[in-house]
Amino acid sequence: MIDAPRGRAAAHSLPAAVAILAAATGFAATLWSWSHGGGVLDLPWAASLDIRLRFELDGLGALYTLLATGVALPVFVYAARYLPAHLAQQRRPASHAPRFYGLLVLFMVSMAGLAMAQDMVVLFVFWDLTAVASYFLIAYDRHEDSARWAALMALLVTGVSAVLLLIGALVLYAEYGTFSVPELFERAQPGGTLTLAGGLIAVAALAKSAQVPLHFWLPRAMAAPTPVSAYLHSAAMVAAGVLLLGRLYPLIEPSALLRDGLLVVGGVSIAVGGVIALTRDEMKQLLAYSTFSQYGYVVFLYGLGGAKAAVAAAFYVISHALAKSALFLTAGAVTQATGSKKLSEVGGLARGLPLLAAASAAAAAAIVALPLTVGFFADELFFAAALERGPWAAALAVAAAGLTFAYLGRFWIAIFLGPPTPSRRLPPAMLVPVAALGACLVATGFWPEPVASLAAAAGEASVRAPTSAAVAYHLDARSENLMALATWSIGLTLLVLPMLWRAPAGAVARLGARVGPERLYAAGLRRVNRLSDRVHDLEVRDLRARVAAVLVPAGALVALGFLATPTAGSYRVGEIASRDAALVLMLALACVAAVAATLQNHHLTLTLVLATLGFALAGVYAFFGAPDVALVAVVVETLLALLLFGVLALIPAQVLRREAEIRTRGSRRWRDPLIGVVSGLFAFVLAWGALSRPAPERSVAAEHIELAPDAHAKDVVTAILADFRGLDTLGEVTVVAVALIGVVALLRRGRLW
Amino acid sequence: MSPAIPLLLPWAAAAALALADGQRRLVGWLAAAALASTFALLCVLAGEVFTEGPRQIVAGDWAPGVGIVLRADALGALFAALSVGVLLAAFVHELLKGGQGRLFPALVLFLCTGLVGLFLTGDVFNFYVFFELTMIASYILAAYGGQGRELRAGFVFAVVNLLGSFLFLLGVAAVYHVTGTLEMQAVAARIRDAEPSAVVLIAVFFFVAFGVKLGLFPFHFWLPPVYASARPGVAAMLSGAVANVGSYGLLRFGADILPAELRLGAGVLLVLGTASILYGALQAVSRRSVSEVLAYSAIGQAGYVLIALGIGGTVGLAAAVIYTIVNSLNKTLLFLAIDLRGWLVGAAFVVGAFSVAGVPPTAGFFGKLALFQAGIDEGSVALVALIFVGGALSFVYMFQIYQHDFWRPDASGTPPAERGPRSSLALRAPTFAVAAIVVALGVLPEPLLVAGREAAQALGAIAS
Amino acid sequence: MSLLVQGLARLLLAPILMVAFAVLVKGYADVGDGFAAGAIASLAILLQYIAFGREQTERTLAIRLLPAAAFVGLLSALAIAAAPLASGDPLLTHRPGAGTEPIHLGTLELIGAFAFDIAVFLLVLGATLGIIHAIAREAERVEGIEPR
Amino acid sequence: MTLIPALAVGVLFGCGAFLLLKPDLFRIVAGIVLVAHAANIALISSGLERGQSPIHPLAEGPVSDPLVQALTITALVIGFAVTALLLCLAYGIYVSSKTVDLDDLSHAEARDERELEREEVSV
Repeated sequence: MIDAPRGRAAAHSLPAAVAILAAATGFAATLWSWSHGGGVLDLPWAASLDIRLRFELDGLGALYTLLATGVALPVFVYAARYLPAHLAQQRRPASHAPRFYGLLVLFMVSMAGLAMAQDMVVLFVFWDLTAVASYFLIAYDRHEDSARWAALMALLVTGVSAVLLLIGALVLYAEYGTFSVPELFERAQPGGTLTLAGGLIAVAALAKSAQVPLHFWLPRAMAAPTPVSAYLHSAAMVAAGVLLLGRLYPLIEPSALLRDGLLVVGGVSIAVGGVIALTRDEMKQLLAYSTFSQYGYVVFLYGLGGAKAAVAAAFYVISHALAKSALFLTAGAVTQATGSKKLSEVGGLARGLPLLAAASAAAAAAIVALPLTVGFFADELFFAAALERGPWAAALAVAAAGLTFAYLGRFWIAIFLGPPTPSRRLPPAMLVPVAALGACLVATGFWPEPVASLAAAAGEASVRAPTSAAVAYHLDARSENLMALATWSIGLTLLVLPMLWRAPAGAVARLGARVGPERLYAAGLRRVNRLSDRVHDLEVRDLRARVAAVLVPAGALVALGFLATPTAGSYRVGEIASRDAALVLMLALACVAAVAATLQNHHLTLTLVLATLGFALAGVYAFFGAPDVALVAVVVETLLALLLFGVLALIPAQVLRREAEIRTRGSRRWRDPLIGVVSGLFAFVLAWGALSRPAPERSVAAEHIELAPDAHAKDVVTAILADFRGLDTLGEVTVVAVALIGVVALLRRGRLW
Repeated sequence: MSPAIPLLLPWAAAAALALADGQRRLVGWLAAAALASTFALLCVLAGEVFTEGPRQIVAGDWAPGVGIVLRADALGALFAALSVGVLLAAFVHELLKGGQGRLFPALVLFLCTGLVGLFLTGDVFNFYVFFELTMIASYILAAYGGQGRELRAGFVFAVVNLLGSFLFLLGVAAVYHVTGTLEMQAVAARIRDAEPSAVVLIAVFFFVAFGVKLGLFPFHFWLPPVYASARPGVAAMLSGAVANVGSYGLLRFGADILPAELRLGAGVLLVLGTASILYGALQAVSRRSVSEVLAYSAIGQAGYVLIALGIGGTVGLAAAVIYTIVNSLNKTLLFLAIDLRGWLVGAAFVVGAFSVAGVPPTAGFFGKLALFQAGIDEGSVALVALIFVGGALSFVYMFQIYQHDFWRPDASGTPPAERGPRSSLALRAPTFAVAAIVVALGVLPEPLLVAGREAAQALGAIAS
Repeated sequence: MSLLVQGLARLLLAPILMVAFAVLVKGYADVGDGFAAGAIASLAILLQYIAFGREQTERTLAIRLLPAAAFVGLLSALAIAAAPLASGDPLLTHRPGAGTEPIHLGTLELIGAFAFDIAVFLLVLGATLGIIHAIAREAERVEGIEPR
Repeated sequence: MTLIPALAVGVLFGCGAFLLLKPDLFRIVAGIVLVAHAANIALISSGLERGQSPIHPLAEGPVSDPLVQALTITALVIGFAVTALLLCLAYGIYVSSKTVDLDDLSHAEARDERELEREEVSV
């Protein structure tokens, strides 16, 4: 099962090699550049919006870029062995492999871009790119319902909340006129705007870091293949949230409100994540709850405020990223070796997989802060920062770390101790990455300076002031050490006496499942869909109602316009001379014909009434001193009447008779005439209002009359039609030609003859 | 370059090709060539306009107003180039798919003529003529070759939009009476001194006419059946090119000719825009077919344009222009992707989906950005919240339907969008081209932003 | 009845076409234009359809060619409109220019706009006839299926 | 003479709108014809002068506005073209569905929709 057929090798190995090479090059380049003092890349991008592609490899940038590329390396190596087996297991073609590596590399690059971006909009772009990459990676097994559900959830939670970051950036831009992060730091003044923008940014960051109450997408995202989970939980995506907090810390820190908010959210996340992690049986689920609990530490640290906390946060991120990716890869390897995903179904693997056991022991030890791993120093800094805030924070920190000790201890013991379950051998490519990460954790436990200096530099980037992180083992009774001891004893107690927590933790988990935010999300999505269906039932599907939906609002708008402007003196009757009698008479005849048309049921009489109306209007044109119009009106009306007769003759008489005998019923009997009256009224108001006020200036028509001789025409109207406004005529006859096309398209399938 | 050339070229090509059998490949490709050269000419014209200022000629060499003015300013040239580009992509798509009717190429060219004419004319009545030319070609295209469903949709389309057209014509008559001219610049200058009560009503009539065209709530009820039943290429033309007439009309007649009335009605615009956004997005959420989702989404997107217009100012107007461009590209891309099968089709569709949701690196991101910026400039929390909620709903509806159609295996084990034979690469090419443009404008947004700004500034030019 | 109609139709054809022609050529001096002329001429031919039926009327080649002529008319109208572009003038610039005396044929003045009007005439005549033809064919189809 | 043409516009438009609300395709076409007529009257009466026909040589006195006449002719022709098309569309609907009644057609549309809506959207 582990070894993929030979033919697939090419499709796997080339993209995998490229991805591994990319990660290695990225890591080496970052390391080299960082050791040579970092650097700035500044390119113009969207000048109209004042956006520049500005990247800077400062402490924070170096930290997260090194993480993104450094953790990618073992993860990609692991994936190169994992993915062929995964695809083979699902009977999927090897052609699905390249996109996996492509997305992983995109994920890595966008994380690195995010780490170094120094422009709010560019930050947002990379921020969203990580969401895009994670969306497709979570849904890599897209034929599975759980993967699709998880992907949509991750996208909706992180993608929608990301918009808040954009809004925050725009609010800051409106206030301070820049998107540039360093300039913003210089210009920003504590106050309402900054708190608002900082709050929006913080919400986006917390959603990304899966903090309560927007944490629920993270455990679901476990539907992704193991390498994705390992990467997403340690160095990318979730780390992006705290990266943003660190990057924009000067915008958030000034507000005590926001700091307290971070404390609360971080604290609650630690507790909820830890307690639920205790109760999980599925390995990846346990680790997922652990992740957001651990990032709760970091958020909590940022909430504490100050340089020390910022350094501690950065330090914590490094140690957690290394350790958590190792633990995820362990879980994946265990599943590969035993075929089981649950803690209760495995055990005693230390004998068969000693290397894995040792490496994951180092990783677990790092997270629970045992000495000789880098995690010890992480917790030391954490405790120190908490102590500075006060005894309650210190107590909280100890309790949290104790909880972590308990569930990770349970994780490791359940897998590697106890009665052994049968297991397969694992290829070295799946073990070496875990071992390398474990070795790294131990090595930095002896030699923490590189990590410490990186964390110090990152903290400096966050608080814009020099910081230091002096870490060392002290064999004395300082409070950090005492707190560590307390942590271990709490953890051991919980581990040895599960009855202490089993009932309450189970209750919390059940409560979360019943009324937690995930339930709210699912219910909300269902509600929106149902509401959409309900609204759709109201959608108008009848032409009459569609027409009424134009006429009635138009009437309402006309009424609004009528009320909004002064009307005194703007409507005039105008004088009616006796020579206009014929014109008035013709207009009256036209009106009578129009009313008659509404009363006709039979189609032939309707046609006759329409023809009468048309000819009456031809008379009107004649009396308006417009013989040309009258002539055209007469021929047009004749043609139209004949056309109507012709088409009606094609339809069987009984069809038309049935239609003629239909009587309007119900509310339509008063509604339709009312709409008619309203429509007539607003057309009338417009016409009257406009006609009451002729233009005071000389009209173009007067110029037309004067210029007609220049156009060699006596009839000014013809001159206008063929010369002054020849383009209108050209357009008009084209409409006639298109109507011909339409008629032959409908009746003759497009044949002109 | 004279604005007359890109107008006359498709016109003559349409007249000539109407005589030929459009089912023949050669005729189709000639029409595509005509569209492509029109598009190229318009791009050159737009380039000239953007660098050297508006181009104006008067037909017949008369004084402006006596003869009809053809005036290519930044807004008009931009919209013309955009719409013809959309027509080109959609037409080539239909051409490669085959099965179009005999007169289809000529109809599309007539549609192109109408669009170019109405974007480049500087005369109110001439606008109406080209407007009718555009619409009559659209009615026929919507119903063309169809049975029951398409014909019904075409009839509904025609009746409701004709009503809108005649409301516009009533407005034009009133404009002439109160100003004594039809030339847009002169109208804009003279209408300021006209009786406000009459001018407000004219503005209302214009608004309703363009609201119908754009598919704004509550004038939108004709739109869903038309977009959902038309063949994808035609739906792309209607939503990507013809719908631009509505935004253009609102921009030109609102911001340019009747700016005072636009300000007066800003409240109404914001209310109707809000209603459109929420109604369209909400309707789109649970629709079962992509074309229906896109139809309702179009209503919502029209609301954003209206909101931007209601906010006004250079920022608001630029946002309206940018959003119209983005929306037109999105809709074209998504409609064209509907009936394609094969490699990268899902990718093209998802580019469109991200663009609708405003996710970088797509053009849609800068549309969203411009909108938010306009909302924040206005200082309105409610507007920003509205755009946020609308955007959140667009995530829901675009990705629900995307996952349903492209990912979710049905009983036979394949997703709906993978059933049926693969489309040829050539057939997929126009869609990929539009997708590439959407991504390119997301990566290099400067042209889009400059276009929006220049067009918005051109609007102020007439009024001042 | 039908004999009477046929006789009348034959009698009226020439006069109606004359009227159409007059409306066309006198358009510049008096009431009328290309559109009206085209529509009047098409009425004359419609009368022949009614009197003699479709097949007999369409025996004349000229009539069969008319719908196509609509687009020829449109093309020539466009050509006339676009011709001034060649000499650098805007479209639809009138020939001869203002102030110069056009060539006279009797009382008829030969000007560019007149050619434009002829093209319009051709288009309108062709288009109306095309529509009439389509409906006449449809009527035959309907009678073929469901005799009434 | 401002009130009376305006009244005529109102009456014609109102009657047209009323006809558009009828269930019969052909009366809807008639409604569009009436609405078009209303617009034409509005056009012709929006002339700024009224008097003799605008044909040279002109006698003393006011001349009827030639521009609106030209516009009205254009609008009349366009109205004719779209009406012809609309009629054929209505006929086409009759041919395909054997009815000219909107209630039947709305039912058909609702049926098509229901067909589409049977399946639930699930991601």
